[in-house]
Amino acid sequence: MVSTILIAICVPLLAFAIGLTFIMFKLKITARVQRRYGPPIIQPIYNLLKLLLKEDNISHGVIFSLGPIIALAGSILAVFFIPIPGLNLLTGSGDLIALLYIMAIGSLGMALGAGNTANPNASIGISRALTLMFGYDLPLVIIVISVILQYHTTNLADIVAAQANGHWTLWTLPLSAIVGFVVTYGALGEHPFDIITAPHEVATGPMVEYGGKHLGFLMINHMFHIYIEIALFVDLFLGGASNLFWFYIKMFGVFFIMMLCDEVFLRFKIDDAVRFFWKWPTVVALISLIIVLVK
Amino acid sequence: MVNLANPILLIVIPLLFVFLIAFSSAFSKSAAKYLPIIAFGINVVVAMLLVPEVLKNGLVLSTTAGFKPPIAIDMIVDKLALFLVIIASVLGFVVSIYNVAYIDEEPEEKFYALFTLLITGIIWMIITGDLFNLFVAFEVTSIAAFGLVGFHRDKGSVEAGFKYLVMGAIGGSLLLVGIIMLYAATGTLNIIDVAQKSAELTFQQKFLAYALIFVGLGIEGALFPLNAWLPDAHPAAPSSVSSILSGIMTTAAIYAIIRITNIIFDYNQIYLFLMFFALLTLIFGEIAAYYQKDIKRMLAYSTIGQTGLFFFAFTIHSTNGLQGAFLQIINHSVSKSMLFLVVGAMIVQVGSRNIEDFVGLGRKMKVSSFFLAIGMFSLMGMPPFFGFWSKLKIIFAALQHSNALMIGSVVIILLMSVVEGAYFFKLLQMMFFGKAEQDREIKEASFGMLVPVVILGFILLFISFYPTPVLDFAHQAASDLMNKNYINLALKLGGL
Amino acid sequence: MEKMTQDQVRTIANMLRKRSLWMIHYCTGCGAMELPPTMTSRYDMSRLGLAPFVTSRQADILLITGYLNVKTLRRVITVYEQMLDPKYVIGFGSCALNGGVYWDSYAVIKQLDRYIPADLYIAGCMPRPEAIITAFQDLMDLIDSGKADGYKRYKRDLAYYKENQRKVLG
Amino acid sequence: MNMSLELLLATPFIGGLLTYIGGKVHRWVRNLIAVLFSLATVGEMAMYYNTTFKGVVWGSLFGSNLVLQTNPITWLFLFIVTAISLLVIVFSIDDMKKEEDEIVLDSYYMQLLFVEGAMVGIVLAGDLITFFMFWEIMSWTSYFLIVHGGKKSMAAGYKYIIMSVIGAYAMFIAIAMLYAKTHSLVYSDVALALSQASPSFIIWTVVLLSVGFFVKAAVMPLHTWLPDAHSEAPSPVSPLLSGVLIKMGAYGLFIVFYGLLSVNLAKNIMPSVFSTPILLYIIQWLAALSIVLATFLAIMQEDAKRLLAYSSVSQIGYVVLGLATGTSLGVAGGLFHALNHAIFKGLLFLAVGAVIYRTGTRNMSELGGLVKKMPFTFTALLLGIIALAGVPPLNGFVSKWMIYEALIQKKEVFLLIMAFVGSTGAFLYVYRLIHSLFLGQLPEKYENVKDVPILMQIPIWILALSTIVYGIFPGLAMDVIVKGMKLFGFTPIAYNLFGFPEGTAMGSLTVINIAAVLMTAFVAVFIIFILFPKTRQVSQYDNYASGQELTPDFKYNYSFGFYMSFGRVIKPILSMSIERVYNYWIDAFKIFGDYYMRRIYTGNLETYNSYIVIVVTIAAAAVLLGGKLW
Repeated sequence: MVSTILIAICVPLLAFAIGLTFIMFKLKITARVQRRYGPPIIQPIYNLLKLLLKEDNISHGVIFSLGPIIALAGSILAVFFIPIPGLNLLTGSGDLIALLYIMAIGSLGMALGAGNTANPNASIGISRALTLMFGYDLPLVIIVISVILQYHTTNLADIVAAQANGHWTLWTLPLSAIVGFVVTYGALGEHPFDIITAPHEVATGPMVEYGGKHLGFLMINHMFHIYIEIALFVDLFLGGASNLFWFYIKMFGVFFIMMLCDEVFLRFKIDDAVRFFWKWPTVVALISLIIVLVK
Repeated sequence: MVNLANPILLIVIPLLFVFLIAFSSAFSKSAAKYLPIIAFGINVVVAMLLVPEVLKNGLVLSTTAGFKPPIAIDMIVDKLALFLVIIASVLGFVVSIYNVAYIDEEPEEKFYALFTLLITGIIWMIITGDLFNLFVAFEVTSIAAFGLVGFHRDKGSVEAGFKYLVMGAIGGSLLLVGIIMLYAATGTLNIIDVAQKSAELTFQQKFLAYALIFVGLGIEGALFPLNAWLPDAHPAAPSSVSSILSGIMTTAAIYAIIRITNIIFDYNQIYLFLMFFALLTLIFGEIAAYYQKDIKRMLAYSTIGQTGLFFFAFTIHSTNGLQGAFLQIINHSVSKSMLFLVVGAMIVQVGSRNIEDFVGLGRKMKVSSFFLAIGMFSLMGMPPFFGFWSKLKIIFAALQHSNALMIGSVVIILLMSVVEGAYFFKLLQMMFFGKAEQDREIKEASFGMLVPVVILGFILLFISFYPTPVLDFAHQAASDLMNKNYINLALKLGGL
Repeated sequence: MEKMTQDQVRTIANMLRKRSLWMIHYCTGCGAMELPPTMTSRYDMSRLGLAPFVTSRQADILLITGYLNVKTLRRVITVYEQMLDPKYVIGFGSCALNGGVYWDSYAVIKQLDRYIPADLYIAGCMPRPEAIITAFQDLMDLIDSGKADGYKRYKRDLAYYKENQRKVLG
Repeated sequence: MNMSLELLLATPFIGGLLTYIGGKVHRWVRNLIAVLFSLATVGEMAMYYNTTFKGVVWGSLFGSNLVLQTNPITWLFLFIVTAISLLVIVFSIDDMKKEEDEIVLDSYYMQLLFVEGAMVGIVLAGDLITFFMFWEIMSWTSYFLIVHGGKKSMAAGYKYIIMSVIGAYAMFIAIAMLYAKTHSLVYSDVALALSQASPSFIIWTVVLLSVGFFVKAAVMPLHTWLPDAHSEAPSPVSPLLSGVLIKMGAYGLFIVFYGLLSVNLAKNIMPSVFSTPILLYIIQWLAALSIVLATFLAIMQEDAKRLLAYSSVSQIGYVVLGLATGTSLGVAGGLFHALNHAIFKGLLFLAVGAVIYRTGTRNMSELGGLVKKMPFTFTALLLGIIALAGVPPLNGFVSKWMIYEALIQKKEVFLLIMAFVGSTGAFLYVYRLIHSLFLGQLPEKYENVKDVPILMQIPIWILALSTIVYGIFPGLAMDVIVKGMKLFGFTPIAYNLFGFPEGTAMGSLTVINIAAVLMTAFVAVFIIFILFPKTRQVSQYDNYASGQELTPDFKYNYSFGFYMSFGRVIKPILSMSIERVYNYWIDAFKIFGDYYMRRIYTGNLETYNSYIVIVVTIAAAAVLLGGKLW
């Protein structure tokens, strides 16, 4: 019992830590690609703590404050459903399908909070976020279904177990994996999919009125978000991992490639983003799905 | 002791009253108003007295003046005829009450005399057992109707009356020629006799006579395309007369067709031929009704549609089909008469027959509108009203023959029911939920006009919620007709 | 004890704040041209933990890059008031300091800190990126030592600032 | 006990009449009677929890017995009908006060109870005549309810009744065909007859019956009446229509496919696709199309109730999709979703009704920021949209999860994709709803808006709590559903109070764990949050606008055309409209009919007389030719 509680406390912290390191690397990678020196490696920690320690915080209402809290709570909940090597706490209570919807709680919280700011930039940001989500959701469900059909289970832990000994989905369903990568990338909202926050257009969108500790919590949530998306990709396509180290290495590999991509793209218009997702990723995912069905 | 349960009384008493009314102004100004009520009151009683007799024997036959059939003028009342006689008498009684409050135009006693004569003719047409009598009754009815349609003596009524007169006269002549041809072939006019004798004739020999009789009666019975007088005549007549014309007169003509077809020309091909007419009547009646702006015209076209419907049910040519037809006849007679009465009362208040002017009437004339709605629901065949049972029966009966023709017909019927729903609901929602642009001084209909409506409404509600006796009775009548018990029993009782 | 803890917290907080300065640059004049070189590879101000941000709620530094006229002052004040404590203002270039070349214009605000408390000015027309970087470093030192207290002054002398603002804005 | 089934059926009807009479005495007498009788119906319904009665004959017509019956499945639908009706009546008391004409209100409550009674009749029916009879009664009584809403609602109601009648008549043909075959329309007799009938006969009857149900359940392409009718109806009526009335279509489908026609029989007579009989498979596709297309349409709406109406089309798609799977899990999911949809859609319509009650508009771009003024309604609506979007731990999630799992088990992947996409699309429109109503800028004119009166709050909150209860304890509903489905020959699925263990589906689900962890995480985060420096409230006009000072007369809100850019993406889909096709045919019919009617009934006596001549000629020709033809 005690160990369960300890694990329950540790898992979110672990996810947070992984997300945090990713953000750290992100700033550095971005800087190096742009031939800059870049901020100190622990700059995100400074940023976060500074925000949390702001002396003044404003709120536009209860929902405004609850938004980041719900978002973070939802993200923490999602973390429990993703198998981490050695720690499968709640994978028996909800499967992959449940996870897809649990992941939405975080977005919902953020959307509610942003909506309550009474700022059109925030509303436009949320509108774009949801539209983008609708966009990448179509290829996402197709590849998720192809993976489920491949392993005849919706239990994530079982899916990970089935990929043991190097039988990664990446090798068996390469097309799905490619689409999965694109979708995960879209879900992270990096270039060219950073339409949601697009500072030059909608002034960071949903975050427009957030500052101080609220923004800090949203940053934490973002770290969790990165962790969730990439961990899910690793579990689905790269066979999870047998220990935390390899898990981290795999995640980092995925993240590193994504950050490299981030630097070379411009920004989509929102409808072009949706059109993009509904075109090539969907077609490729469908081909992959048909391959699984026939096989 | 005079046996009151004598069919002849059904005609004789009202005829007496016709003369009485015609001369009533000699002794009392207002007597003409009330005499028809008494006449049809007596008729209802007589008809009711006939019920046990008919149920017992299946048929009541009476001859006149001591002659023996086939020469005698005989009256035959079987279950089906009784059925219609009751409807006609009750409608006559109720509409007479309505007339008291409704008719305020001179010359009153002529109106009442013609009105009484109209219903007498209808009853005569129903109970006669003799082809020539049928013609006479037909003419009596027509003449009374011509006069009544033109009663308002404005341009529209006179034109409508004239059209009706011409077409009715052609119909009467065709009927007469048909009857003469039958007489020439068989040498007798008594229906029973003709039925027996004509059994030996070939189809071709009979068919032309039948075609002429059919066309003659069909003109009165509102079959397409012979019904063109109807949409003019029914709206032009005073509403109480429209109520009778729509409610029972077309039905009586259809009854005559049914009777003659059943006992003389009972060929399967004929039914196909008739079904064609029935469906055409239904389609054109309902579709035309959809376009009407004049409420009485709409109801008149709806009558054509309903006629097509129950005529179709008859052409299914099965006990179930006939049962459905009879149920639909009751439904149509009661509902449509009631609708015309209500609409008449409303026209008095609104002062216009245009549907647009009926906006918001549901809030002003609550009782009338309520019964109007019930009548319309029943005509549309919405449960739990009586029309639902009859429509259910007709469709069930039609689909007993699961051939493509029947299924196609059923589809047509139901499509036309949708059209019917379309125009009735259009009117209903305008009345109940529309809001008039300016506030009008509209009061509830007068008590004298409401009473008949309420009586008919309650009859409709009663048979809606307790349909079993009517269903049974219709079933018996239908099976009698189907098994030709009419002939057999008449032969037995009449000692022919 | 409690005071000591608070002091310690403040010290730590100041240490963190100076390492993470997010700025909103109010691009009213030509000074904005000097910021892109400062941000990009050549000078890379993110080395110091500085980053450009978009909205007033997120930013710590308000950078007035150039002359302010009456019309824009109103906006600057709104932005400044919307920023969350602690917040710092840097007057950028001569115009913010004393009106610069517009010293005799009827429409230009001559002295920024009559209206909002400036923590630091960067002199020059235009200041070079090196000067800007130096200014940020100076600001960091001020923050570390707790002397960058413009926001406190604004609260304390609100009447004074408001009076001056009213005079100009009407 | 047998008698009381008829009593249950009669209670709402008697209540309706008494309500009308009571209205003549005083309006509170009327309200009291309406509430009491609907309460009594709920009470009587509760007595039948998990009981089965087969066949209480209450009459007979044309040689077929009229039967009332009940079993757990009907109980489920009875529960939906009676409970939602009760809540709607309670909600109406305050909401309909604005109607000044008391007689309109009298008839309103009467019709409300009549609709309830008709739906109870449909559910209790043990034979097709009873079923059809109450079906028609339901159609026209609900028509009157819809038309209560004003001028626009008349057109909507007209469309509704015409389409309902068409659908009902399609059913009617099928019922008549069955009657011709069996002469008894009791379900068991019909089932027996169908098991011996020819495949083409079965397919025809089933298709025709389904058309009737599809119209009422608003499955595309027969849905066109719903968005108009549900949005134009008075606020308290919409939940009844959307939550309950369209479920009758789903119930009908269930009865036809699993009561009259068993899945095995269906499989024997028609080819199977993905081990589903082809007919069911087509229905599944229609349902899936409903889900996706209606979702797209809902996203683009500007009218709050219209949005919810399109959402109903989409959600009923899930119900039908689940019911048509033919597997225990899928059908159970479909039935459960019927219950859940009744709860959350009822909740949403009532909450939106509450907003309309206070603000008088349902145009979303005119509203906003009401969360400060109507916090309770907001919270309830929030629960409703979470449930609708299918987010755990509320009830919509569980049933959708079951449907998804059932589809995965059958490998019907394309349907599954559409179901998923529709669910994601639901996020878009539900957020649109809550954002435009409650979030964003509060217009100045709603400064003085208060939360709705307590009598309107109670129904909303009962439903809101139900979303939680049925979400966390799906076993409560499963008790009924599984037991009922056993009667229809389904293998019972394994479940427990909190979800589904391993083996039922391809994964497992324990909702209470999700809920518990979510709550714990929420509390933990909340505590951490309040440890940091305090926040202060600022006004909505103290807002980032690039330095611009905001004033109350300035509309600083993004609300109109919320998903305009998404609209550009789906423009090719939106430009298609089945309604245009219908309208084309209706117009064609009108023009054609008018043209020919004017040429037939010309009003010219000569023409008329020539008709007589023509008929006589035809008849004579028939005589001459007759010998050869016949």
